[in-house]
Amino acid sequence: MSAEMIQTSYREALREGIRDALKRDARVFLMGEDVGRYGGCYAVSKGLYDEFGPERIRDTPLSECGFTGAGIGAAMGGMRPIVEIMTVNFSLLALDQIVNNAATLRHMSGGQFNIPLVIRMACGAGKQLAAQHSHSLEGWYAHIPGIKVLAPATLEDARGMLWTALEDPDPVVIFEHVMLYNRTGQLAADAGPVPIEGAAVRLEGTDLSLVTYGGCLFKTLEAAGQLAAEDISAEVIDLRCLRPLDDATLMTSVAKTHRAVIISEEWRSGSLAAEVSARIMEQAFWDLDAPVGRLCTAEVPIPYPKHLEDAALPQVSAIVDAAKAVLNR
Amino acid sequence: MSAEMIQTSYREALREGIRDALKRDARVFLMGEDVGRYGGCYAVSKGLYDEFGPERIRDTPLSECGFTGAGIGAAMGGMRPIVEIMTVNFSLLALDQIVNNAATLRHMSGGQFNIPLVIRMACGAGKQLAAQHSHSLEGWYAHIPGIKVLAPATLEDARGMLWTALEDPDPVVIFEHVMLYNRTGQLAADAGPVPIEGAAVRLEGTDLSLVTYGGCLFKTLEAAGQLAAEDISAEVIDLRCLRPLDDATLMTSVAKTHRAVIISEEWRSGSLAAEVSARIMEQAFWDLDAPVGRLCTAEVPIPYPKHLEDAALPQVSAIVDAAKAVLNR
Amino acid sequence: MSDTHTSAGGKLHLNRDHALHLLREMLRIRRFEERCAELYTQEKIRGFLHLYVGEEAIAVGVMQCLAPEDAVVATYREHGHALARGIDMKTLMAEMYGKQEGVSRGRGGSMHVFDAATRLYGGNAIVGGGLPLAVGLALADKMQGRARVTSCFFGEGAVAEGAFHESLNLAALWRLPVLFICENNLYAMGTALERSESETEIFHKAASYKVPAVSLDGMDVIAIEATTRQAVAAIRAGEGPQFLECRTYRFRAHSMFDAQLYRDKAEVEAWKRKGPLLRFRHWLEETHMLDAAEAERIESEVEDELAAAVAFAESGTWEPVEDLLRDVHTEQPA
Amino acid sequence: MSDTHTSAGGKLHLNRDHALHLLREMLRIRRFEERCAELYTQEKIRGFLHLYVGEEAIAVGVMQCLAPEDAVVATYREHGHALARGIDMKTLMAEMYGKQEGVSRGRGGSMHVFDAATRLYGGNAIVGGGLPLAVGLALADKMQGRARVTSCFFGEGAVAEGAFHESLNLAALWRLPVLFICENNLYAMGTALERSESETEIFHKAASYKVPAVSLDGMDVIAIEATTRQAVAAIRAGEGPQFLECRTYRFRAHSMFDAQLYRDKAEVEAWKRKGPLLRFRHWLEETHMLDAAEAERIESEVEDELAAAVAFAESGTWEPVEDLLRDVHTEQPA
Ligand SMILES: Cc1ncc(C[n+]2csc(CCOP(=O)(O)OP(=O)(O)O)c2C)c(N)n1
Ligand SMILES: Cc1ncc(C[n+]2csc(CCOP(=O)(O)OP(=O)(O)O)c2C)c(N)n1
Ligand SMILES: [Mg+2]
Ligand SMILES: [Mg+2]
Repeated sequence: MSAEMIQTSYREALREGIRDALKRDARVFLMGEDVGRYGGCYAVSKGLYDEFGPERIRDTPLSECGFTGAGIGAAMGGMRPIVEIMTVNFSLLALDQIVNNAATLRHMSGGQFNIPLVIRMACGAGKQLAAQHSHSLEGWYAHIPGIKVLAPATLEDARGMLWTALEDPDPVVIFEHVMLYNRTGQLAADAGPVPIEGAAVRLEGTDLSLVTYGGCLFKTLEAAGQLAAEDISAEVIDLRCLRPLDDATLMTSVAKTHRAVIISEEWRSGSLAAEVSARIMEQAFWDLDAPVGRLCTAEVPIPYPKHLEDAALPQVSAIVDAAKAVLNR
Repeated sequence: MSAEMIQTSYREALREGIRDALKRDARVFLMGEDVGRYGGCYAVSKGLYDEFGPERIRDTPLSECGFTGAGIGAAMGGMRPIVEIMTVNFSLLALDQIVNNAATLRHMSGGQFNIPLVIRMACGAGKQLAAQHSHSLEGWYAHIPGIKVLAPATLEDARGMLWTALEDPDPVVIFEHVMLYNRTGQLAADAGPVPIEGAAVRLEGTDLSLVTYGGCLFKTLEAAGQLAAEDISAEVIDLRCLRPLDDATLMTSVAKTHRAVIISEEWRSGSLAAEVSARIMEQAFWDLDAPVGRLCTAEVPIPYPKHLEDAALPQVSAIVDAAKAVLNR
Repeated sequence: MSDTHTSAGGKLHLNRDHALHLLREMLRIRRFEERCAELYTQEKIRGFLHLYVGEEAIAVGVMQCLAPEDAVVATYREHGHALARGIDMKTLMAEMYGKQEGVSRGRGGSMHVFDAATRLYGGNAIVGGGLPLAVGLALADKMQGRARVTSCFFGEGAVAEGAFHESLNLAALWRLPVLFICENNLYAMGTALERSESETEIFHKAASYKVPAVSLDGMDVIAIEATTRQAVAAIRAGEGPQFLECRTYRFRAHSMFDAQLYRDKAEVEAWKRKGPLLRFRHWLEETHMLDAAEAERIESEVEDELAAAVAFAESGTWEPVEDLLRDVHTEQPA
Repeated sequence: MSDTHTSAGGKLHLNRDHALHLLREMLRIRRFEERCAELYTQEKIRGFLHLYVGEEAIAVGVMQCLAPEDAVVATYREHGHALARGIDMKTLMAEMYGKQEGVSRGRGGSMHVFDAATRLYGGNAIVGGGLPLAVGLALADKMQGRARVTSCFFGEGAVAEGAFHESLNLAALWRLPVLFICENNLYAMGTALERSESETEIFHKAASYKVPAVSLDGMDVIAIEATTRQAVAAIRAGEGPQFLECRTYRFRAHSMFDAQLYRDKAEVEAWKRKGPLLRFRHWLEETHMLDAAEAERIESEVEDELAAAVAFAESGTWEPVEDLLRDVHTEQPA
């Protein structure tokens, strides 16, 4: 039984996910800078203000610390807030609330309080927004016990992860890569919730595992296509959930391919890519035929000009090269 | 020619380093919460207020974002500020200024401005201060291009790293583990600057490399002593400088020992320990006789009671066990 | 409680029962704190310990005006709030010890008292960190049409933090039912108010947000109760947040590690003479509401309660190490 | 500049040269911004582009009062400040293109204009992020005994950020030579002032810090210059920080991606009629300081300057990819 398919975009899929949640549960509301009248910095919430009004599509002043903390409080008070922090770059101002309150309150109180909060934010580079607007800090968030961290890359995940995240009794952070918003494709008209645990094998292969997520997924799939043309069979793993990581899917893949490259848009040192590499080291060392490679962003504040931004970020050709390198080809 | 030795503490060594800097360079000043009249939360700056006065030992209001940013501005304005953020736990409130200004301004301005700023902060657990006062987030800082990150553990480094850091034209962050302040020992009376690049081999050994830094160094040395009693020769590497990492010292050691365990007080997922493991994977894979191990803190907000805090943190016995595990013993 | 009431001038006409209740509540806090200090030197209590001695009138005065369904957000100096809010002294003391019978299962200790039953949302060790939570709790109430009040306590040191400012603006802008109570004890650790704020009249800050604010004598439990009652009534009437600045003084060190180099003994002694317990007791004696026998009876009852609390904590048990990771996430049915 | 002066009432007695200088400066900004918008649609300029059209009087008025050794801290809407501060239009335009001949070597683009020569410390894309820097620059001046002023521009949206509050307090507490200039254009992206602040008279906020503050017509270049001159004099006289709120309006979208759903066309048109250029030009004509020929001459000179700037940017070169990592750290002699 295959459902009817509709043409949609990542942005629209996210919006439908939010609309859904608002309709389904009166406790859900969206709060953040310019989510309402402006329609959202990246137009994700466009139209929702007219549909749901100012209480439930709540524009906030510029106060990331204040309104993120308010989201935590509202969650403890029985609501199901979706806090939109416009971009990860500004989330640094809210990090204290996330680390010291959202992530700790449940454990520290001996399990007395839940924080059923979802925080969404745009992340990543590629739009020539320069050094202060191009961060990929999802690895930082993935370091924090007490929260879950998601990076939907596909239309299905954009549409369905929010649902599941809102049903989770604990805080969930969702990263939306800015270069994904305009991606379009086919999605089942009745697309529903998707699990928020577990990685996905987006392409099966036998020669090596390419491990990635978020903004790098489609670059990696493209690279896998080019590799296929050269008779190299790459398996592509989309982590999807950055905390907790799905070790089983990773190790199963490495046990099959014996080689892996991790591709992420983070700065290399201290990246989540390092964590994946370290886990493969720990759990699949004897399966490896070559050291696990990493392809990350150059360790530099992202510059404005396109040629330098491109040079800083992982590109398809570099993924192909990195894959060949671990295959000694 | 061996210099006269004096008995001192880590705290005093830090204080002498600051005093030195204040005497040597009129542009140097110390700024932070309660650094002056109170004498510093951990008494590092005790006495300096009386000696140097309120302008140069500058108490600030509780405004981590404001005074850290002010330190950046003052550095651009020709001063050599030492900003003390009382503990890393509160530095989350200043992270925007550090990431988006201190670390980026030089590159983003095309090299026009330097930020000769030093930020010191206490870090770590062990004093039963519970979930909001026990963080080890040095891995986050080590992820940021544009800053250097130091973790002095010995008296020499406590005494001498500040000097070198202040002479650096770029921002330097120094982590002081709270459990080190009371450590005492012998230090050369004329102890001077020490380099702020490069790891140190604190104990030579041949069977495995124990890689650590900061608060875990002495636990690791103690573990190495116990291993020695069982005829296991551990080499202990003190990273000292967490950004940039000294790959050469690491790989030289691993090339000799063929086995390694990284010990750090961070939460394990997304830790700097993962970065070290990933680098050994990339640069010394063929030297390895066993997967590199990691011993980190349990992924939990640190609880207050001693038995639970102890259970969460890396302990000597666990280091011994981890070492034996990579030796299959 | 119900038989107290405010006159137009904001003064309370106290009946004797309520007056003695206030005295007892303050005394319970005072004795609890003193015992904690002793237990700290005995190493029964560890970590950071911040005592409320000298400031008892504020928590006690304010709590008289809150209903059970209201909420409380406090700081790391929150034992007084917890006791006045009605948390059992036994489970509070067990928390100080880190025993699993403690109100936060022993995991929080002195700085992190939580209690779902009385809606005490901490116990927050980040200065200013509780204010945004209070805004959110109040927002939840407003959105769900509940006429509850969220009370939010913080020190004057927190006023320099951005979080204070953002929270006041949000609460005012959205007319949320938050009662902000600044416990202005004139010092933030060793930093005197004049060295942390260019405007030292803290309650004036509320004007920036059009939040009604008053400054009051934080040593006068009756004034605090009376003024709070008015503020709470205004909040319940939908007038939005209200702000109280209570001028007080902490009689003891900031924490157990503080040599108090930053203030004179004489200053401390002068404030002690204005202390809330001394003063209220004196007034009760003058008005013949309290005689020596009654005073002794209260003291000894509090002593008994305290002894029972210590015994409870002593006989408490340690959370099993196997439970270390429990509650990091909610355990979900498989 | 030196031949302007303030009367007691704060009005300027303008000589014609200076008046025409003001006009030209505003026009340079206006035309530069308009050209940037065109170049954006041609994809010569990319990223986020925030235009200063409608707000020119503020940067121009303020900059008249700063000496070369003073400092400027601005926002991502800073082309106007850069031009009025004296940055060459050529290198500014090259920066818009991302060419290495740009004032920030092309790395910053529209939001990150830096210039050591004129002490312009950005160009900051984090709302409120520049304020602490300004405090620090002023602190360095004060500690080094220099009578410099640091001017700090920010939008009214920044006022809700904690960083604003912390910075004002620090500057006031330490009596630092900072001139805070709030460019209140009534919107932060799509959020109207009434929806971001409970107190919409922004200059009242400064009272919380005892910082002298005035609100003024941000469309009146002469009023701005006159008031700034007084404020700067007060700062140089050691009176500590001063605060100016300039009520203005941005005539164009927030950035190039903004459909302006949040405001009426009629509102925009009404404000345009009060525009700083229109108004000043009208006044110059009325007072016979400007005739049609002169106006045309200025326009055409500005056009020439702009044409040269575009040509310079077009013929500029890309920074070699090999230099990507240069300046992350200072290259130190080996
Ligand atoms: C954000 C942050 N910065 C610094 C500290 C360290 N600290 C703990 S209490 C305190 C003083 C707070 O003073 P105040 O707000 O007046 O409360 P009081 O202790 O006087 O009740 C400081 C600086 C902290 N806990 N959080
Ligand atoms: C901390 C932070 N939050 C959000 C943003 C996104 N943002 C960029 S400009 C802007 C509006 C700022 O308004 P205002 O301060 O009034 O300045 P204006 O643009 O009107 O000149 C917002 C929300 C940002 N850059 N930084
Ligand atoms: Mg205080
Ligand atoms: Mg604005």
